[in-house]
Formats: sequence, structure tokens, C-alpha cells
Amino acid sequence: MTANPKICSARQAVALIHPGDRLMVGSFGNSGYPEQLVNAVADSDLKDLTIISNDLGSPNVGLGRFLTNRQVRALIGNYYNWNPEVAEAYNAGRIQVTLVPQGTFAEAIRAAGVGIPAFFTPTAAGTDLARGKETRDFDGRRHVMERAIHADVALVKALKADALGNLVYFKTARNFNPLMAMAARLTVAEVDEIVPVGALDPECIVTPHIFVNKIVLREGP
Amino acid sequence: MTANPKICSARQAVALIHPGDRLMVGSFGNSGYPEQLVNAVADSDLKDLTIISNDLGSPNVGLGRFLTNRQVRALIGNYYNWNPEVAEAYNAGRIQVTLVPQGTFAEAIRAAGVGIPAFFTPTAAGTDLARGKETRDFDGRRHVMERAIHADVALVKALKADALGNLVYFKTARNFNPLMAMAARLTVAEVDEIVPVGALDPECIVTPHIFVNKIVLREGP
Amino acid sequence: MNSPVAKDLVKNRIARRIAAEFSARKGPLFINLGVGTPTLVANFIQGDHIYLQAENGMLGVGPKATGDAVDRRLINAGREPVTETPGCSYFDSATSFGMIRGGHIDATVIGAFEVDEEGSIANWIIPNGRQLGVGGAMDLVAGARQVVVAMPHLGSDGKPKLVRRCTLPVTGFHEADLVVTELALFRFVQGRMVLCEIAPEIDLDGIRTLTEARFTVAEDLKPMPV
Amino acid sequence: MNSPVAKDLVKNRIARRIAAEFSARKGPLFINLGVGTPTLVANFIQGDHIYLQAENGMLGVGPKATGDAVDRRLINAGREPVTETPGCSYFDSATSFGMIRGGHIDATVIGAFEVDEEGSIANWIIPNGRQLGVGGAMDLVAGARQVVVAMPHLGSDGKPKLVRRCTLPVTGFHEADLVVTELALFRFVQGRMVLCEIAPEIDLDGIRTLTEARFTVAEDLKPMPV
Repeated sequence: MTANPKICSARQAVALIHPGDRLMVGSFGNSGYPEQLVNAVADSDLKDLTIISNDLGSPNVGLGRFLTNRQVRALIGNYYNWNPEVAEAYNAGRIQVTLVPQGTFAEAIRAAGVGIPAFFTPTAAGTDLARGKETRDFDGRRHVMERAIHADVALVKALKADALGNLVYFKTARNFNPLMAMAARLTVAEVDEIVPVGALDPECIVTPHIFVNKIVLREGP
Repeated sequence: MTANPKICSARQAVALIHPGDRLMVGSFGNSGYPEQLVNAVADSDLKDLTIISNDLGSPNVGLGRFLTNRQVRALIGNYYNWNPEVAEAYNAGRIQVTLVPQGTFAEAIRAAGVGIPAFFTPTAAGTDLARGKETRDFDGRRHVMERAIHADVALVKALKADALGNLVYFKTARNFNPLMAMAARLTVAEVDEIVPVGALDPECIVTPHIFVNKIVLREGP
Repeated sequence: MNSPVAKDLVKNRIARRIAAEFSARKGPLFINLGVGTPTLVANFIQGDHIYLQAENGMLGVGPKATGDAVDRRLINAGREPVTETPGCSYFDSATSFGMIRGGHIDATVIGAFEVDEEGSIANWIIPNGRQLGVGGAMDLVAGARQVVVAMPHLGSDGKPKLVRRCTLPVTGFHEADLVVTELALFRFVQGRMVLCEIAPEIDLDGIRTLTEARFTVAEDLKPMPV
Repeated sequence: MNSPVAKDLVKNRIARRIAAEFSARKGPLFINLGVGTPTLVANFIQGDHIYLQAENGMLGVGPKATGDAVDRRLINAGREPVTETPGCSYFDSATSFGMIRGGHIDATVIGAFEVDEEGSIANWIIPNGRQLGVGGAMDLVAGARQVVVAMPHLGSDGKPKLVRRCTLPVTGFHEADLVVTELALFRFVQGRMVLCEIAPEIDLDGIRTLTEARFTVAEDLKPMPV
């Protein structure tokens, strides 16, 4: 029997990321993020990364390690108040930050995954976060045109994968993970368990294996 | 104990539809459609309906009954070759027909549900189905702007509802049902079974009860 | 200026009044509560017809989790561990904000730095260089059917938070429907701010003094239940 | 004009050749098969690295269902009852076409009325007033990474189906990547049609006679395996 070519270690997965890549990471406030993949990136020599994520964890914790380690060139996300190092680095001119309202952020990542290059949303119309963006009225209401957000690599966290790469999640740890799995050229899923093909209910699979290129089994307790 | 106000009969549900309404109906080739609700509409005096559905069943079968019964003013959908009465009625000038590519149709219904008034897709660019529609280049490729497709009432078919109205589906009978449940002002779900609240796995609920206004239990075998 | 209401009473009074607004309404009612005072609203809601949504992907949020029930994988949008209610469900963030943007959420309760007389709300940033975050604030004010603002009548600097025109970066224009402070309840009716209830500690002149925004007074102005 | 290949051999020959194309490729490979000859491709695919998608909401479509396994609630996009394969999954039509439009489907195999020398495809309607349907055809040709056309070399009227410019309403412009008929295999390379394989029943002059579209001949023109 040949080994499953989708299964690899965190270190092997991180070797597929290149300096300067646009990297999506599922997360919401240090919950539902691929901790061992994130640590493997933080322990690597990767630099100049654009990190696309809801937030950036906490200082030197979770995704925050990327910034503490000076691996970040740019951030695209929506809420960095949980990690004051972001504002510091931004004010010091060390990183670029693009704030996108959370719902627009989620929709733009989905859009990238499903081949929609742009869409209109009422969110943020007229505000500072719509500056420079095209606007347009639909049904008498001002809307903003938002572009899809693509990535080179997505690191996502799921509860379980089957051996093909079908994924299921756990409660609110689902967050942006299923969206990001669709939106990158390469998707790596960190999971707590790998189960045999057929062990997941076909009705309950959230991310079909077509979207998953590599599976990393979380090590240790 | 008070009766569950969401649960009603097919006839009671159909009484909530008005002549001239835009009516969405989940279906794909006589599979995964709310048969008893469709029959209740066909047996009613409702007229001048705009039917938004993938196809229109077969002549005098399923959704086809609406047309055979002359209840249709307009159709919005994508595949009517399974029901030759549609082309006949269209050629005779008895109904309007708007063809939308199937993927655009699905996305436009979802868009209505999630508050996106318009989006761009590469599908149909340059073809007869994009005639009169705004086009625009993104990343060097021609795209068509498509508008959200809303409805007054959605009739959907699910396998089970819990008493709140959370829904799960059965295999490919899922089709457009979860999308349409989001896109109408009033959503009625026909189900094979109503289970107690808590009986559906929260991870596997496809349509949260926020999208469901009425539940009709399918009667008979 | 100072509020005549003791500081430790403010939050619960506001939360209780907003909860009463929802308790009286016919259900089912789907509500998203922001962090801070809005979260307290859940403690005062009467009736089982109200379902709480958390924009990080949950409908049917239960009370805060304590002890062994704490799991970092089950949190609300304020990162607090919470519990499940029967019939709850989970979904991704695009679906969650689809509920919000698509007009399926009946009400959102949010805090604010400023609300102006046109109903515009500033609640996402104070430009001081220390904050870089918007979260779901703009989606919520644009998408929820009713936008309820829960805030003290005066800022910590003693200045009115109900202003003629927002001075801080705006979260959404003309979005506020109801504003509840410890001193008053205002509704926006056809784009105009109307004082509908007034707390026992203050009179109309007092409200006018502590409110920069211009407002009309409801014909049936009522005492605010406290 | 007539094809030198017996009519009853045409469909299986085309399907077998396309299947060989996929069998030789590294997996996993995700493929959407249209109705008719494209569906037959599944019968000839070798290897377990290929997964079939049905645009009505299924990944991992198995063989046609027969007998007791027939359930109208488990069908492919051609309304045929099908079976499951291990690891299959179900999803709504927006997600299904998201897979297609988003470039996640490696190949789609479709029939066509006409393909022109620029790779434009006409396969959705013959304007005769009897048809009113497009289905997923336009999404598939626009979205799939590789568009494979499976069709007889000549129409039932004996005219070439490989034309200079489509005369029927077009499904998508410049979308064809590979065209397989019972007589030849053409690839579109940098926008130009190249004859790569030729069937044993015919020679190059014969192909030119039966093909209106202009094409170049591959340096390593090969016999088409039949």
C-alpha cells in the first residue's frame, strides 16, 4: 500500500510556502486556528508574508508570532485590537495594513473561492473604509464594490479529515476556515484526527476534499 | 402547551401566497421539490405567478402543473427542455421567460439571501444570455454583472425539520433549496419528518431556523 | 457635565430597558449583541422567543460558559466562552454575515462613541493610532433590521455623545433606530430623532442641556422604567 | 459527407479516448461529465484517482443506480439515478457552481453542435423555438480548467461540426481545450487548433475534407488509438 500523498508533517507543509506569499490563516481570536502550522511558519525563515486573517492573535501568541518575528510585510484583515503590536508596527511604517469589514472580508474570500471577481455590498458605504472604492446605487441605496481576496496558500484548522481530505469542523472554531480552504492555490488542513474514507457523513461534510491539498495531523495532546 | 405557530398545513401555507407573487420553488428535474406544496398551489386559484426555479418539471407534472393550469405569468430559471409546454407557451406569447445560466441562477439567489445586490461572473460573457447586461474586465477577462434574484415566497423541500425550523436535506434533493430558503420574504419548508428541538446535530444543520417561517409536514406515505 | 445617575447603575439600566423592548415583541426574534453593555441585555430578556446570533458563526448562543464547560472552540464574537442552547447551529463567517447583511437579523445592540441627530453612528475607531480594527461593526449597522445603540448619555470627558454631527469616523450613516442611555430613550422616526422616554432623575430641560443633537419630543413622552 | 466510422462505434471510441487522457494524468482529478457521450467516459476511466462531480450538488458520483438502489433523490445532472462512492459529499447548487466557476474542476467533458477554429463552442441551443434551456453549460465552459468536447466529426446533416466560426448561439468564446471525434483529436495550443491524432480509417486529406475549421498538424502527429 502506498502512503497517502496528501498527508504530511507541519514542516513539510510549510516548505510549500514561499517568501513573499499571500498566506490565509483561519482564526478568530486565538480560536479555531491551525496552531502547529502557525508555529511551523513562525519557526521558519519565511519572510515578507502577506497574512490574510480575521485578526493577528495576541503579541507573540498564535498568529501574533509572525509579527513579533518580523515575518510580515502586509496584513489584510479586520480586527487587530487584540494585538497592539499591529498598530505599533503599522505606525512605525514596518507593515502595511488593509482593514476590510468582517462581513466583507468573509464574502470576499468566498468570492475568490467561487470565481466571483467582485461584488457590491452596502457595508461601509460612505465611510473611511470605502475610500477610493467604486460606489454605486442599487434599489436607492449606496453600495461599495469589493474585490475577491485570493491567496497563494491557506492554512486551515478542522476537527477531522478523512483520508481523502474531506473536512468537518468544531463549533465556532469553524469561522473562516471553510472559506479560506476554497480561496487559495494550495490548502493545508491541520486536523485533530484522520479517519477512514467513508467515516464522515456525506451530508455533514463541510469542506469537500476537492478544496484540500495537504493534511497535517496535529501532534501531541 | 401552545401549538407550534410555525407548523401548518400545505393549504394554510399556500394561503400566504398572493396572486402576482414571485414564487421560488426548490427543484431539480422533479427531484427535491416540495410536492405537496406545489400541488396545493396548483389546486389553488393563484394566478399571474412568477415562478423562479431551475426547471418546470414535466408537462402537468410537478411544477409543470402551474403552466398547464395557466397560473404562470413569467418564469425565471435555466432549463425548460424537460417540459416542452414552456417553449410552446413562450412562443405563443402567453408567458415571459428569462433564462439565466444555472450557476449564475444559484449565485444570484444566494446573493439575494445574503444582501449582495449584484456581482460579476465570467459565465455567459459575450453570449446571447448576457445581452443588455453590463460587462466589465477583471484580470483581463470579460465578466457580466448579474443582479440578485429575490422572491416573495420560497417553497422548499427538506428531509427533516426540528420544531424550530432548522433543516437538513437528503442527498442531491438539496439542490437549490437552502439558497431559496434565504432569498424570500417568507419561506415554507415541506418536510418528511418533524423532530424535537435538539435532535439535529448543530454541526450538520444546513438551513438554520432563522430562514424558515413555516413548516409543512408531508402527509401520507 | 455629569450624569445624575450613579455610574454603577448605568449599564444595567440601559440593558434592562433594551431587553424589555425585545421581551415585549412577538417572536421569533433574532438578535446580535455587541461586546460590553449590549452583552448584558441577554441577562434581562424574558421569554424563550429570542435567539442570539454571534457573528463568528453561531445561532442560539447560550449563557457564558464557566468551569469545565469552557472550551476555546466555542466562543462569542467578544472571545468569551459560551454555551449552546437547544436547536443551535454553526456556520462559516460568510453565512453568518449573510444572515446579517441579508436582513435576517431583527436587531443588533451596539455601543457607540457618538450618535448624531441624523442617526449616523461612530463606534469603530478613535483615531489615536492605538487601534486598528473594525470587526463586524459596519456590517451589523448596515445589515440588521433594527440598530439599537446602548451607551451612556455623556462621554468620560463629560461631553454629550448625542451630537449634531459625528466628529469621529462613522460606522454607518442614518442607521440608528433606537438609542437608550441611562437618562433617555430616543427613536429615529422618518429620519428624525424623537425623545420618547425620560428617566426620573432628570427633566426635559436637563436632557436638552446634556444632548447636543436636536430632537423633537414625542407627544406621549413617557417616564423611562428604571 | 459521411464518416468512414460505423455509427455504433462512434460514441464509445470517443469516450474511450477521453478516458485514456484522464487515466494517464496524475490525481486527484475532479471531472464533470455532461449528458450523452460524455457520461460514457466514466465507463472507461482506469484508476481510483478520478472523482466525478455532478453540478446538481454532489462530488464522488458513482455508477448508475439500478433496481432497489434507484432513488429519485440521488440523481446526476442528467436526471439519472446514480450511486454514492466512499468519501462523496453533498452541497447546494451555489457551492457546486462555486467549485466549477472557481476553477476547482480539472475538466469538463461536453457535447457540442459546433466548435470553431478559435475554440468557441456552441452547445446550448438550436434556435428552432422548441428549446428553452441552458442548464450549466455556460458555467462549465467558463469555469472548468480544461474543456473537453466529445462529438461526432460530422452533424446528422453530414456537415462538419468543426467550423470556421460558430453559426449557432455560442456557449463560450475561446474555451475549448481538446476536441475528440471518432476521426481525430485536436488540441487548442495558444489559441490555435492543432491536429494531434488521426484515426486509422482516414488520412490527412480526408480530415481536411471533413473539417471546415483551419488547423495545423502536430509535428508528432499520431495514430488515434481506437
